[in-house]
Amino acid sequence: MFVGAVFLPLLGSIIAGLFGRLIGDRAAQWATVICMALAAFCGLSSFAQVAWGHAPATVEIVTWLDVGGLQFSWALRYDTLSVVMVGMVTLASTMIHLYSVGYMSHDATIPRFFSYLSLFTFMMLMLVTADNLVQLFFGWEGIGLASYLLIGYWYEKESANRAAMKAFIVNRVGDLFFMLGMALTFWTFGSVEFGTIFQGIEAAQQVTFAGYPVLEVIALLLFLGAMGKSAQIGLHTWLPDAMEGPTPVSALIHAATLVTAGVFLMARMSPVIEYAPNVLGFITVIGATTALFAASVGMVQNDIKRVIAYSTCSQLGYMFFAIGVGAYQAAVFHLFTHAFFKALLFLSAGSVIHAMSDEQDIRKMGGIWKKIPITYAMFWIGSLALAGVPYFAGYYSKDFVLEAAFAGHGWTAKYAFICGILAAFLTAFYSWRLIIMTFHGKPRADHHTMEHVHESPAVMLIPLFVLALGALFTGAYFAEDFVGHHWQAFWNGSIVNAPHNHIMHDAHEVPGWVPVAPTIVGVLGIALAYLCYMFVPSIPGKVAAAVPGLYRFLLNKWYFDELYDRIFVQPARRLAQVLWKTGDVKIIDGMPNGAARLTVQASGRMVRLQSGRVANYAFAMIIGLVLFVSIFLFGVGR
Amino acid sequence: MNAAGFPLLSLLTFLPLLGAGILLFVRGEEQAVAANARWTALWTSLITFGLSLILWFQFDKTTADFQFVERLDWMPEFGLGYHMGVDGISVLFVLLSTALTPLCILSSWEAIQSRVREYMIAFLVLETMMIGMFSSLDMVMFYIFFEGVLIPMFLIIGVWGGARRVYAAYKLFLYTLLGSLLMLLALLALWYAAGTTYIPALFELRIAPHVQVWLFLAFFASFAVKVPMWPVHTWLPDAHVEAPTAGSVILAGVLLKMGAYGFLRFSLPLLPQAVEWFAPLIFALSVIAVVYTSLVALAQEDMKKLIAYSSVAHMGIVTIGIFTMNHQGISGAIFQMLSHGVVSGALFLCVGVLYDRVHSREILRYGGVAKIMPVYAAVFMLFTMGSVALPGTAGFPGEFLVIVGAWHANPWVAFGAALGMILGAAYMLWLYRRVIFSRITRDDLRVLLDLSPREVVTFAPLIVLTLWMGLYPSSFFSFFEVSVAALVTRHEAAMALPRLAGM
Amino acid sequence: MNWTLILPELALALVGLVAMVAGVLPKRDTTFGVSMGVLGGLLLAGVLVLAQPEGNAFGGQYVADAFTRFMKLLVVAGAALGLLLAIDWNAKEGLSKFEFPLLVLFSTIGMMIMVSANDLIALYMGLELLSLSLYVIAAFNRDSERSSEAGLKYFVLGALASGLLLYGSSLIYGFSGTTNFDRIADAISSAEGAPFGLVVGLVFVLAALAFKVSAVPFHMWTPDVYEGAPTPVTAFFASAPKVAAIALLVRVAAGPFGDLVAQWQQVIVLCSLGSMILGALAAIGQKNIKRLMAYSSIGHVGYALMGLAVGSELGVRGLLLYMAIYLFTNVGAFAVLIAMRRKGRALEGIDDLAGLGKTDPAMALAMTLFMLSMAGIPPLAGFFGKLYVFLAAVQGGFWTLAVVGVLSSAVSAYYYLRVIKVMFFDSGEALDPRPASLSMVLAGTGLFTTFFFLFPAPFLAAAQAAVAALLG
Amino acid sequence: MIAALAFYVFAAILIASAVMVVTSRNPVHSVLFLILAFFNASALFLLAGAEFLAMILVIVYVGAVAVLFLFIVMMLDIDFSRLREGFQRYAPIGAVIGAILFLELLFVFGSWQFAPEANSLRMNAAPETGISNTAALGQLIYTDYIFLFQVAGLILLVAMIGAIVLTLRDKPANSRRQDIAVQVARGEAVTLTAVPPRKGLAELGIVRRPLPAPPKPKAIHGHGHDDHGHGHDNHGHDDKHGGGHH
Amino acid sequence: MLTIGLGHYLTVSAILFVLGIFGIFMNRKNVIVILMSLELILLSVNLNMVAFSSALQDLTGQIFALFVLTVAAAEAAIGLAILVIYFRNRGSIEVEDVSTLKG
Repeated sequence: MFVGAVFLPLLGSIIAGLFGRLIGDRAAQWATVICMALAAFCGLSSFAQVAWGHAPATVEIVTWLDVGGLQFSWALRYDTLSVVMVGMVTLASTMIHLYSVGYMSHDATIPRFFSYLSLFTFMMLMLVTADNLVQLFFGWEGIGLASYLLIGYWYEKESANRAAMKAFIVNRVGDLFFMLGMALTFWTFGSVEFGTIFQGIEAAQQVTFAGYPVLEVIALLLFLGAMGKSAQIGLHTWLPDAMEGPTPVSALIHAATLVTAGVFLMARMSPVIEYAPNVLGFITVIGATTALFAASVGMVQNDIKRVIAYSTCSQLGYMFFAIGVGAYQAAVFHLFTHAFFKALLFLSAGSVIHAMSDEQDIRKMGGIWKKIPITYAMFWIGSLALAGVPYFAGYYSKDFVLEAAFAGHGWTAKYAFICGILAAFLTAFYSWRLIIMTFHGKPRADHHTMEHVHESPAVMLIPLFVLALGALFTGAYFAEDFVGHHWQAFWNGSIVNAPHNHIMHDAHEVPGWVPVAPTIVGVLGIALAYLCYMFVPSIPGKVAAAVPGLYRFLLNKWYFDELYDRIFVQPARRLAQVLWKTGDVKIIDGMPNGAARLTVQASGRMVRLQSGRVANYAFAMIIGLVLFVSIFLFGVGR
Repeated sequence: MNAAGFPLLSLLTFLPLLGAGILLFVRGEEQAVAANARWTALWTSLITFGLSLILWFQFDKTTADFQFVERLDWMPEFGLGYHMGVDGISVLFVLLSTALTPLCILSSWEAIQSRVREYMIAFLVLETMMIGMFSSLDMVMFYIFFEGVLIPMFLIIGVWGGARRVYAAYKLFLYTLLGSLLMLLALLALWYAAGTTYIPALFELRIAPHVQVWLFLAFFASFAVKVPMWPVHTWLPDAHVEAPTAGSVILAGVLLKMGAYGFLRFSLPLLPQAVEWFAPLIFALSVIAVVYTSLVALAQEDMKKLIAYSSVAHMGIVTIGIFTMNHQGISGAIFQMLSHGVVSGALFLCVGVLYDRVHSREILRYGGVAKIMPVYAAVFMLFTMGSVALPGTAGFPGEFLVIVGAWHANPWVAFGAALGMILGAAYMLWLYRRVIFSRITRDDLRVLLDLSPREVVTFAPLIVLTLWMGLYPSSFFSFFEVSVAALVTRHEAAMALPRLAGM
Repeated sequence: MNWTLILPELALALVGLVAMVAGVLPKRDTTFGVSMGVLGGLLLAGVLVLAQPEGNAFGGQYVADAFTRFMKLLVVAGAALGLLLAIDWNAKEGLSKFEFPLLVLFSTIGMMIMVSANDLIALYMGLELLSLSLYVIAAFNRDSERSSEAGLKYFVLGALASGLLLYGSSLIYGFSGTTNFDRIADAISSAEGAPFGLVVGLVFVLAALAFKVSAVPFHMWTPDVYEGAPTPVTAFFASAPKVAAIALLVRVAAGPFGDLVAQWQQVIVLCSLGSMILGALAAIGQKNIKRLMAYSSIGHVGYALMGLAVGSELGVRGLLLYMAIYLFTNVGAFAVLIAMRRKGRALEGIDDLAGLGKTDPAMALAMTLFMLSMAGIPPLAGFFGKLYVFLAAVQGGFWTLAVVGVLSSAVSAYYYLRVIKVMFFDSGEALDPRPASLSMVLAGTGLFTTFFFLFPAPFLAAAQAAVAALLG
Repeated sequence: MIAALAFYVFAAILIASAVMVVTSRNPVHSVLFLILAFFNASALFLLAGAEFLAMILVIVYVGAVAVLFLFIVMMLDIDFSRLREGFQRYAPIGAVIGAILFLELLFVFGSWQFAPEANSLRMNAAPETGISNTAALGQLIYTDYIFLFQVAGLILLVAMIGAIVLTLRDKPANSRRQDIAVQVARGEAVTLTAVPPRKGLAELGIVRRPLPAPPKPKAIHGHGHDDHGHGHDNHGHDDKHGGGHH
Repeated sequence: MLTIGLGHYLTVSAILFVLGIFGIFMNRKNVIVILMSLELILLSVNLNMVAFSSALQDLTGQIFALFVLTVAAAEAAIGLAILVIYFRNRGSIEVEDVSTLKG
């Protein structure tokens, strides 16, 4: 069962990938779907067994590496944290597989797509069930690869290729620190296996590295790694671009799973980062800033998927500042609920796009809600959950995150709380801006497109229903377990709070206005959106005209891409040219070539002495003779 | 005598030479000669490979001693002998050589149409030299094989190479020759000091630190060129670009390893103080190599040149690993050498596949190959990922261990080495994107055929190896685990001595 | 005892006289017969040298020991191979005269006397017997301007060198009152320090011998003479006489003047350095392959002299091995040069080798081996030659020599490679079929060059014995 | 006293004539001065007691070698007018080098010392009395030095072979042989004709190629001098020197 | 002063030697002069030999000189023979013309 949950997707991937052409599109896609479904079954049952049955387990497969004390295995670690992820991932993935059957039905290379999708799921499962950092890194890079393949799935599109490369390379920046973090972890704990690491925390608290507590450094490095994967501010630039992939990919990877890997890593390493207070502060600031930043950018974007992508980015910010204040459980809880409602949103968006003949610009939509009512309803459910409207899944998690932030210590927590509230407002605003611009108002698409608007087939709608259920009820259902009073029993030690960390308790003790605040700002945001886009549609234009600088700043995503282009990409390119044309060709090659030329010149000069004249030759001999005689007589060289 | 019961290593070494000797006497029609030459060479190399598998199965992994040892007197009055043997460090390189050669021959099957017989002779001689170098335990023999490699390589590049082949062949030859000759002086000095050329006997030598410095520099001159390290790397891109595909494969797969192997065989055990003394320099050069050549690779327009530069960067990782002087670093370096042999060899084969069809290596000339050659695209992707050290492929364990080891030596070095990860991803993916992805823009690309069965056979072992080494690297690490441990222990003991004396 | 000891020379002289009479009497062309006779004589001499007892003759003017045996065998082999190379070539060039083998034979006698000389007068006589023969055969193609110019240059400079030798000999004689090497050694050991007259005499003698081995700065004649002389003559020049002259140089330096090692060492070191550098550099731009070989031979002399410069037993042994290896490699290379003939016309340009790899792979392979061997690439014989002298240099602490040697051999690899490049990378027309005699020489020397590493022991042992006899 | 005086006289003439050998413009004069130098050297030998050598020098050298030189000089029919004046371009350096060599030799000779045991090391001490120099030499040459004496014979043989092989023209097609029948039968058609100087060489087998153009005279040189030194067609000049052997 | 010793002979011989060398490398005239200069060098050698022979009261020097004379004669013969064939081919024996082989 444990093994099946992880490896069935791989099986599906191999079937579709290697034999796809042999067995045909349909067989390939259904093979993967069936494998996924079985995996989901396994995943859910292991969830039941481990999380509710409190029976964590570790499945050793085989030793991977054993070099001079650095030893780790391929092993599946099933504890509550893992199974939460496993269950969520397998379920979401199954739904998305199913959805893809409909969504990708006109694609030319269906087996390839399903193979990638299953491969991705496998890698993600490897990540979450990893028993050691290296295996986690395997999954980590594996999902990077799968994401690269999926973003660049339509490889004939230049923009898709560029986005795929960008995703991979930006992720690699984070991976670099992850790798270094692993190195330091090994040298600190003598192992990269979680069990050993967690046991060694006590001893490691005294250790310093270059004058800093080693745990802080490890935590920092790992967090820098997580930043890349989870698209935190600074390394977020790949995420919006990644929307070049097919929509199911966005739903699976860039909402439910891949981007949350960073959060998972932090939660997994909670025993370590608990003892890195400074880094926790840093995480809080980064997370909070991301939440606000992404929400602000999301306000003005016009691509339906990009808006949701920035929303994802923003929600990831929430998760991170939850971690930053020590409420790992809250982060995971938000991750969990977010997976459902964000996947729902993406898939609904996909449904819209499907309906609109692959149009993604919301300025060219509008007035379609009656034609695709189910999708419209799903979009509402997702948005309500996202905005944190009470009793939807997002409400519970987001609320608790904000409460924890409020309860957290230090200015960073306060900063996070303020950013979180602001972001909650913006979230509600842009969500309804999206809904209104997409579904309401006058149709802005051309006639031809409008005629073709239709509801998606059942195979796409069923997953929407399932996810909608999640978006509706997971919050209420799991709140007690994840962050409520049963949390200690539920997590069963898979997430560790240090003895000095009372956040889980404190978060429940916040003043009464705090839990209500998000709801209030959410409703305000919704109202504002209605005002601006439904009732007085001229406002946005006026506002944009009033503060053109700010508008452009937001529209251009705070100019991050341009900045990176200016300070990294362009200089690197130019440097590359210089190093090659000047460094290698001129200088480095110039040395041997120059030496060769000098040699040839010397040769020419030497040969010119060979004048062909006997008298000169005799003269040379005599000079040599006199020289040697002189050496002896006058002791030259003695 | 040894575990095999017969002089296995000598047999391995000279069997290809025998094959070459047979080829010398092949007579007849040109076509028939060519066919005969191909088959003879293939069978010779396959038999060699088959025999070399004995090493894989019978190698005793629990000892750091040399195994399969053969000893014969050769020039006893000079202390020279014929000594063959492998330890954990070298055994896998022998296998790498024997494994890659048949693949190279296979890959040249159709690509080489002129002077096939001579080509095959050159390749078999090359194989002899490679195997001999890795299995010789006598430093003069080592030198002979080390240097002898140049002869067939010079011809392979010069005769069957591209447009600037003469320049490239010269550069390869003279660059490496100059370096090796300086090493020869160091070998002679060691020979004089030890009175013998038996390498294990040299390990007993205690060399004064200031002498070590000079010896190290002399060795360095040779090995650094061969590795190649920055800034003596420029021969490599030229050689790679001009060499025929199989030549590039061997060059990247085995020849580059000779330098690093030399460091492991001579510099580390013999010159501990100097190694310690020069390690920062090596680190600096290696980090520069990693960053610099990765950047340069980014600017390349020629597929082979790009991969060649990536080789320099990868070998930079190797040298970092070697000079970390800890178990992880050295093991990682060795593994990285092996994996680089497989992966970059495979990448050159990939380039060769396209080159055979289109006769161009210009990156911008291609595009959209995935559409017409999906199998090829998948294979290429695998090796690309191997090259960027994706976990699960051969590239990862080595690089990871080197970074782990380097962190211990100096975190900034680890950081520099890890920077290669980013840049490596950048240039490899760029290459992949330009060649394999995008839209097909040229009509002549539309008619390309996907991999032929022969090519699939060529790639299959490399694919298996790439995954195997990535997923279950232990089966390789176990070979040199003990030897590396012994090496590190010896180094630490040697370093402890003068300190004790100083106290 | 006297006459039995010089049996090889005596037999050779008798063969020569008989051959001369046999050559001049019949009306028809007797060249081939005389050549065969001379070859037979050389073979006989070789056998006799092998069987030669050790000892002194004629009051110590003549000495026979392991050293002379080693060197004489090389000399005889070189002469025989050189003659073998010449027969066909001369016939094709219209130089078929029976005097040629005779002159080779007489020069061989001269060389043998040189090698065995233990007296300044014997040294001089042997040297002159050799030189006079060489002057003549350098100009042997008397209708060629180049050949006669080569002869003239060689003669003028050679005579000057003889003059220097004699002047130096006279000073040595004046100092020590004797011309016998053993007695000179006694005289030197009895003297305090290094008297000026003696040392200057020594320098003069060394200069003359350096001329004969064409060491810098007494090398100037070499390229011109090598280029101008008929190719087989050049082949001969570059092999046997060089070995004999080296033998003489070693004998003089190590024998009578062994006590003055500190003095002559400086000269030899400078000569060696200069020769290596010049040999490496000057050949680079050459287009005529004979000229290239001339510069190459200068370089090789530099390496060989390195062994002498070190002045140790190991060094001299390295030198002897170096010369042995050089001799065979060189003869092999010249065999290729001699085979360079297209449409009946002899060729000398490096570019004329173009395409040989395709048109005559066997010969191209052989030439490749010779070139690489000369460049010192293992596992070919030339590498071992260099190995031994470098080892000696390192052992003696002569780092300058060793490093310069290493660098110059890297540089010289460039032009050796160029020959290979032309053969394999360029394309050209086929050469005329090569005669059987050349194939034989090629096969023999090629096998020697390639497989020397398999059986170095006998050579090492012989060289060791020779050194032991010399330095005893 | 007289011996000393004689030494100085002979040495002075010897050196003077040696200088003339080197510096004379006309090779014929050089040869003649060389002969003079040999005579004087022979006298110096006599003064030193080497009677046999003195005789040999006169008989062999002057009688054979020097005359051979003279013969060749004349036979080669050198265009003396074209012979270049003066010395090589590097004459100043050359002079310095030569001077250094000379001074070094003088220095060596000035501080000449014999080996301490030179006397006991001698192999062929000169007989005290009763035997002439010639006889003493003869006794040595035919006994101890018989080997080298034979080698000397070989050397002369080689010289002979060499000279013959190089210069002997075996039956060239156009050489004139005496054919008595033709001679007897010759008619008026064959008559003696005057051959212009040097044109007859072709019939002797000496092919004269056109000489390379003389280097352009440097501007500093006087005009007349150039004409005199390099004039190509100055027949009168030619005849004066070159006509000797017609 | 007026007694003639070894030094006088050696000095004369040194002068002759240097003159001979000058004759070889300074002259621009013709090759025959070079050959004559060689004769001068040999003469100086012989003078040396004889002087040492007489100073040492040893006949070896004279024997050496005798051989030198013999060989010199042979050498002159060969030299002149080469000169003749050179002249036949080239039509000149000017020193500076003997330079087609160079480089």
